[in-house]
Amino acid sequence: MVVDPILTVRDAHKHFGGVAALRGAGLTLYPGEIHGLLGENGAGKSTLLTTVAGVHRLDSGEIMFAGRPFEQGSTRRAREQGVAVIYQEPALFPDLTIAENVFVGRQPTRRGRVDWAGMRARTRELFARLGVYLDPDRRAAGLSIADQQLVEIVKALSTDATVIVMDEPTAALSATEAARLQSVARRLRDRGAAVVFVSHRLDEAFELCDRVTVLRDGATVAEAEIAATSPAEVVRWMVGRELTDLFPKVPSVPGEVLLDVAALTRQGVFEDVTFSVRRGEIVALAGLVGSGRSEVVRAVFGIDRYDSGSVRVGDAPLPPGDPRAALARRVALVPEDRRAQGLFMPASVARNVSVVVLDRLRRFGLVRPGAERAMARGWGERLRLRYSGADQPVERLSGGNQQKVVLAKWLATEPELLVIDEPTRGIDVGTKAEVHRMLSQRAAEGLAVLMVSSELLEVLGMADRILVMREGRLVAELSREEATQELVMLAATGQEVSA
Amino acid sequence: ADDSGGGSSPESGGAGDGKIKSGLKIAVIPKAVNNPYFDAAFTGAKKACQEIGATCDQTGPTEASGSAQVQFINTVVQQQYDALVISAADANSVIPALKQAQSAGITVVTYDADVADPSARSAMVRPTTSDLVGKALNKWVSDGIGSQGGEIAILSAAATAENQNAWIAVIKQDLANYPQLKLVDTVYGDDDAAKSAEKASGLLQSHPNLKGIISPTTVGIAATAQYLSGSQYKGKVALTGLGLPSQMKAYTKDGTVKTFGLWDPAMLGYLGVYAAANVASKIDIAGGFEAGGKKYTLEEKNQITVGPPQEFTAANIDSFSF
Amino acid sequence: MIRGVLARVTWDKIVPVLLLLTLVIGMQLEPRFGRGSTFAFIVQDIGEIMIIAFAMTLVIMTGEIDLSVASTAALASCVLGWAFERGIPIWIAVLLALVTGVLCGAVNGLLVTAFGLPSLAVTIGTLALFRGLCWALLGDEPVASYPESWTRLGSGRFPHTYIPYVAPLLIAGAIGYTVLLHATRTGRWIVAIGQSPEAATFAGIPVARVKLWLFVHCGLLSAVAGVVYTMRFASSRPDAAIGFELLVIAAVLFGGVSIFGGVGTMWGVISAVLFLGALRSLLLLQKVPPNALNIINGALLLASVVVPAVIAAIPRRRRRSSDPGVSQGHPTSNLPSLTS
Amino acid sequence: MTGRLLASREAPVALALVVVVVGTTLVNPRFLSAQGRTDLMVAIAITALMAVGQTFVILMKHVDLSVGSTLGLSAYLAATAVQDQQDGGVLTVLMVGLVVGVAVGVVNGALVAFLRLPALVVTLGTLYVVKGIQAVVVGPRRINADQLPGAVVDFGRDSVLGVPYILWLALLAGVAGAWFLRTVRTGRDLYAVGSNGPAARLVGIPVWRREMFAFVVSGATAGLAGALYLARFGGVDANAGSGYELPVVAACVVGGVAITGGVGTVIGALLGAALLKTIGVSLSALSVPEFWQQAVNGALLLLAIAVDKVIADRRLRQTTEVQEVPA
Ligand SMILES: Nc1ncnc2c1ncn2[C@@H]1O[C@H](COP(=O)(O)OP(=O)(O)OP(=O)(O)O)[C@@H](O)[C@H]1O
Ligand SMILES: Nc1ncnc2c1ncn2[C@@H]1O[C@H](COP(=O)(O)OP(=O)(O)OP(=O)(O)O)[C@@H](O)[C@H]1O
Ligand SMILES: [Mg+2]
Ligand SMILES: [Mg+2]
Repeated sequence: MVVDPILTVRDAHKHFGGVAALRGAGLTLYPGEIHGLLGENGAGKSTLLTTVAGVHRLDSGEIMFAGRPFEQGSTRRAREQGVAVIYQEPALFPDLTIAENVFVGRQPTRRGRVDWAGMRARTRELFARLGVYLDPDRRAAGLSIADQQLVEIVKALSTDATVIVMDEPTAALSATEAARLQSVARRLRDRGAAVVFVSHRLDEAFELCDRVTVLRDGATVAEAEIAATSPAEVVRWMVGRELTDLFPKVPSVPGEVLLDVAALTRQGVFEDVTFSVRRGEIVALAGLVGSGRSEVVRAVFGIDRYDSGSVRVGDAPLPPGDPRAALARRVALVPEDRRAQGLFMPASVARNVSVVVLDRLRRFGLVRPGAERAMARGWGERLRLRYSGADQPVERLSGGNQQKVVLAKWLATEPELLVIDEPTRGIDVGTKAEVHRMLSQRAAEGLAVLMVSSELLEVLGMADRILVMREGRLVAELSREEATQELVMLAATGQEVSA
Repeated sequence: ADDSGGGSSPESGGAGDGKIKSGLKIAVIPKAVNNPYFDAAFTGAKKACQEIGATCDQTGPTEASGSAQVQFINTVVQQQYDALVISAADANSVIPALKQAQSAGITVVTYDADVADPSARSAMVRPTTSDLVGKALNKWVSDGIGSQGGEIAILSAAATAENQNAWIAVIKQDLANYPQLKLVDTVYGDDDAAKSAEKASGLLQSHPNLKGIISPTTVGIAATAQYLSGSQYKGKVALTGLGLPSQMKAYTKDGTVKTFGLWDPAMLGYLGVYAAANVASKIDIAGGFEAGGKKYTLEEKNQITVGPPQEFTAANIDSFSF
Repeated sequence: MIRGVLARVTWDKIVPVLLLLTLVIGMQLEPRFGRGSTFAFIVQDIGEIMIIAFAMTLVIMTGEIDLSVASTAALASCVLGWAFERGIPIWIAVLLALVTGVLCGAVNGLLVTAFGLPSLAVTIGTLALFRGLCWALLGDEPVASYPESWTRLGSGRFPHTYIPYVAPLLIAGAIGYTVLLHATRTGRWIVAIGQSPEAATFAGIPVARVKLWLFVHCGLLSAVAGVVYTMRFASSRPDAAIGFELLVIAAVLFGGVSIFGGVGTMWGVISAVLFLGALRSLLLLQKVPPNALNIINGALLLASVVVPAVIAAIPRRRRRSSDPGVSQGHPTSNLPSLTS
Repeated sequence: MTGRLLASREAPVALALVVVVVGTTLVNPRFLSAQGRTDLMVAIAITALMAVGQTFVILMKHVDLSVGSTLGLSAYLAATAVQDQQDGGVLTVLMVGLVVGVAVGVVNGALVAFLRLPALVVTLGTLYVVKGIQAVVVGPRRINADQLPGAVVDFGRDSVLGVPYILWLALLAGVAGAWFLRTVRTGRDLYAVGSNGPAARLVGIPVWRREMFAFVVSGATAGLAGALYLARFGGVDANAGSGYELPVVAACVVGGVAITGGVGTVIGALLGAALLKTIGVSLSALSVPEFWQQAVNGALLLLAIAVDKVIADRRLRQTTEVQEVPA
């Protein structure tokens, strides 16, 4: 390679309290490449990247940027040096307009005054470059996650950065949006920028990236041209062992109908949704982001109300808008947004796991802390949780491990019907396989599973039946046998399926 | 000193040797510290203490309230003072605490403002009688308005202030003698300068024909005078009430206020200490006691009256120091 | 090692130590401080604050606040007086006062939960409204004709002891509310709601209902405090307990409860109320000028947040890794308004 | 343009203000007589000025409860600075007020911004500390109008162009504040921080400096308000300013400045202050019985908060409904 690297990180070390997030991580980036950063949950990817973004300072190690030492510890300086970041989760300002979100902190000015018209025009122009349209004057509050991600992308584009960091940008996106993002990444590369791309979807990484760096336990274990390696090898690097059988589906015989949803309608969100789930069956709800899948399952569980229709569990109707009633009928919902909806961030692992099963942990009306911790440890073991103890606050866990705590919490209720929204979002391959194995095992034992997923492979690999939603309506039902990627995508994007 | 337990009246103190003990510890609790009026009263108390060789401390809440005074009463009990001289911020809240103080052997005397239950204190030093105050206020406002008369209003302190309410009651009764005056409103400025000024301005808006304002509280009259002196009503609306001459000098001279009154607050503290010291020395004061070379007698409910209110006008105001 | 210890030192554990220190130092400085009567006075002085603090702690733990407690207490007191003066038997009047408190709490709770208004704004409004109703009800005529058998309950002590009649109430409350907050399902729910109302909803916790009941409960305890206040001062007055709301909130915050909810302990609050009462009593006995007391109170409140922050900063400094404020690698912990 | 004006969060507050003023005047024409106007405007000035500063703080999801105490202390210190002087002094009074206010603001800001402490606790603490300092410094003294230079007292009551000086000052601060928050980057940063603090840090906004700045502005307006208080009431004592904090916060909330941060304008806060004060004054003018005034006031305050919420919700719903689908 004749080009000089634009960014090199050498021997990076970083501790959070007692946790070593990085111990000897390295990364070399060249202009004009898309560089995959891969690793298990908690491997240190986000930590490494947020350091480059100026959020943290390394304990030790060296960062060189364009041949000069990189000034750490200031997000502003990082940006001025030419780094733009799309964070793992979008960080918009709900009360500001989209235009201002794009330019916040560096609004174009004229004679010291914010140039509102200019800002609007430039925003429009940037969106046009992406081939999408969002009203620059609209406030960011209420944007769908995909739209939020688009704003983040435009924000990163607007700085003309030489290094663009994308930390799991596609985790919240469905295939179409992800594809659009990938084309943006390629265009940036062709413009000469270096793009760092984090994803737990290996297929995506292999499709998009030119080179990959693999982190394990905070250290860089491999760096390779994508052409010179294979997914199997990367997985081996990531987990340090061989992984077989990515979707370990255990065959099961569906029993009687457990969940029966009839003509469920909520004005403007979803309409006339009818389906059922049997015991022992895994039913997947597929569709594009924004097609209303989450809203349907939230309504089923009672978080949201619906305008008409009915939900029955077993023989009896489930009262609307009452999650407690759903819980009592052994229905569980693993929500899609783990940080906001699934977890109490400052609380310990034990408290997070126990919160839905307190009734079982009580004696004489008082909660038994010992039993609570023991239960949490049990689940920690079963899900291979990486944590320092049942009393560790979940905010100190990595994204994937947090997701495991959410799973543990809901599995602890011993549900008969498990509704699970994006079960493996942000989870690494190893854990993903564990989650899949557990789901399908439980299903074989008679658990009914209703799964919302934007990951086609997961949907195809796990589900006995696939329901496809588009614009708030169920548009297709496919059996495991007949379903293919193409059929699901066709249904999700609007072509009627004739099969 | 437990034998005077329940000593609710001076008579029960038994006969001492007729002399005030020296070295008495006397606590003074005003309605609120940081108040010029009570500060003036405390100068009188200190003077008395000097004369009789007693030590004298003032303590009390920063905002006037009976319930806040209770903790200070309790502290005085714990510190084993011989006597407590207090101006009750409200007539009822402090009664249980005062009775506890009495049963702990502490002589209680009220000054300036009394409690509702006379048995909760041995004596009360009142500035003057409600009757005299109410009638004087009516006379001053009537003089200020002139013979044609008109509507008047009262701007008082807190709605629950006993003194003011007693005076207002007399004002209302006595207005029968002034058929040309019509009381149209009573408002409360809570002894807060800002609130009083706003209330004064409100009065003038809601009563376009208002001719006079009576403000029987030092804070209220000063605030109202300040408002009037800068408004179109200056000289057109007669203001009178009870005020400290030191605060009212400017308004008296510029014609905002013609006549107002008060008493020397120092005398309240002065006599309060004397009354308390006598009782604490087991001297029977039922027949009166001597202070500063003058003899004071007890009236009904063991009350001692300082004298009629002093009238202030532009002519005499410079000769008063409080 | 030191860091490990420091990490476990939270403010709610410091407060009981402060309380003990105050008592010990107080007895050294001032022999009278150790007396039973001092104890009795302190307990009586903090009675109403403590009662309201029990409820306020629960409210603040859920991330809400109730500024109307003092006005509610006063309104309860005024209703009691108003009814009593009209010849209604006193115990029925007391019941009416408690019902008043419940209603006041329900108004707050409904405005917060059903209308989704911020509790700070709502209770600034009801603070004014309830106090206004006090004036409308009693005006310039306080009620003070309560029978001594009742007022003694407020200011008296059990015969031949230094134990005030309110003490058993406070002790029962202290034990009951500690257990409630820390060992029952309801307590866990309260903490969970404070940490994340949204996650609590998804965990099947009836967030709105819990909050509503906590406001109602806060109104009820404020009314209880109002009744105790009435009896202690043998009168009902529209200006009763003025400014108590900030005293109560200051005590709760001083006890280590986070104003954002989700963090805090009941024993911290109980120790805080006792400590502030004991300290004030000691300072007054030491003839510290009353004007200085506000300074000391304010400084203590500041210390309650500054000290933990400094403790937390010590180990961080030592590691020399000074993050510019972002404590977690995940930047969006603040995004709930986007996804509501 | 007019459409947007009418749809703004401030419009209903302005409308309510007009309704109250017109309604009251119809019942009692003296409400808007020359004296009535002056009284009303003078009454609004102090709260309005403090609401301007408070807006900066609330925008950042904080709150400043120490403003009442700050007002009291600065009023007294300003008074002592010009006590017994014959003439001049207005500038001195304003400067002293400003300096005292900035000092308190720096303390609040340092504690909140550097140590990352909750503002409500910090400013409740400084409320007590400053109030205590005020009490210790002032004691039983009271400074009266005759001890102040005539110019200071006149400053509190005289008008130019029909508007009292002290309201001019509040309006000036308001316009400056509104301009700053709308058109200067630093001002926009306040919205960003209040809207999503951690994200603001990520985009490189120096959050602590902005927080410091907001508290200094709030302190400064409270200090200036102390000078106005001194001029308006022609005197000061140990209790001046006590209890002013909650009405100021209420004015901001009524004016559409969201307690949850990121939303609101200085103009709204000014209107909120004007509305609340006008309601208070109008109750007298409407001869609402003395003992009912506070209750009516409280009820109207609640109503205003509720209406503001309804409007804000409607606005949010409108923006979510007209959602554009990516082309
Ligand atoms: N603020 C923090 N405090 C304490 N520990 C932290 C913090 N941030 C990260 N960690 C720890 O550092 C390690 C690396 O976390 P990081 O977020 O970098 O992982 P990741 O590779 O991005 O994982 P994921 O794929 O799950 O997002 C984890 O063990 C995590 O628990
Ligand atoms: N935070 C939000 N606030 C308001 N509306 C939203 C929000 N998120 C999504 N929506 C809207 O709700 C509808 C359904 O969106 P949602 O993202 O929940 O669909 P989904 O099919 O569950 O997608 P996914 O689960 O893949 O994220 C869309 O019209 C979307 O724009
Ligand atoms: Mg990560
Ligand atoms: Mg979804």
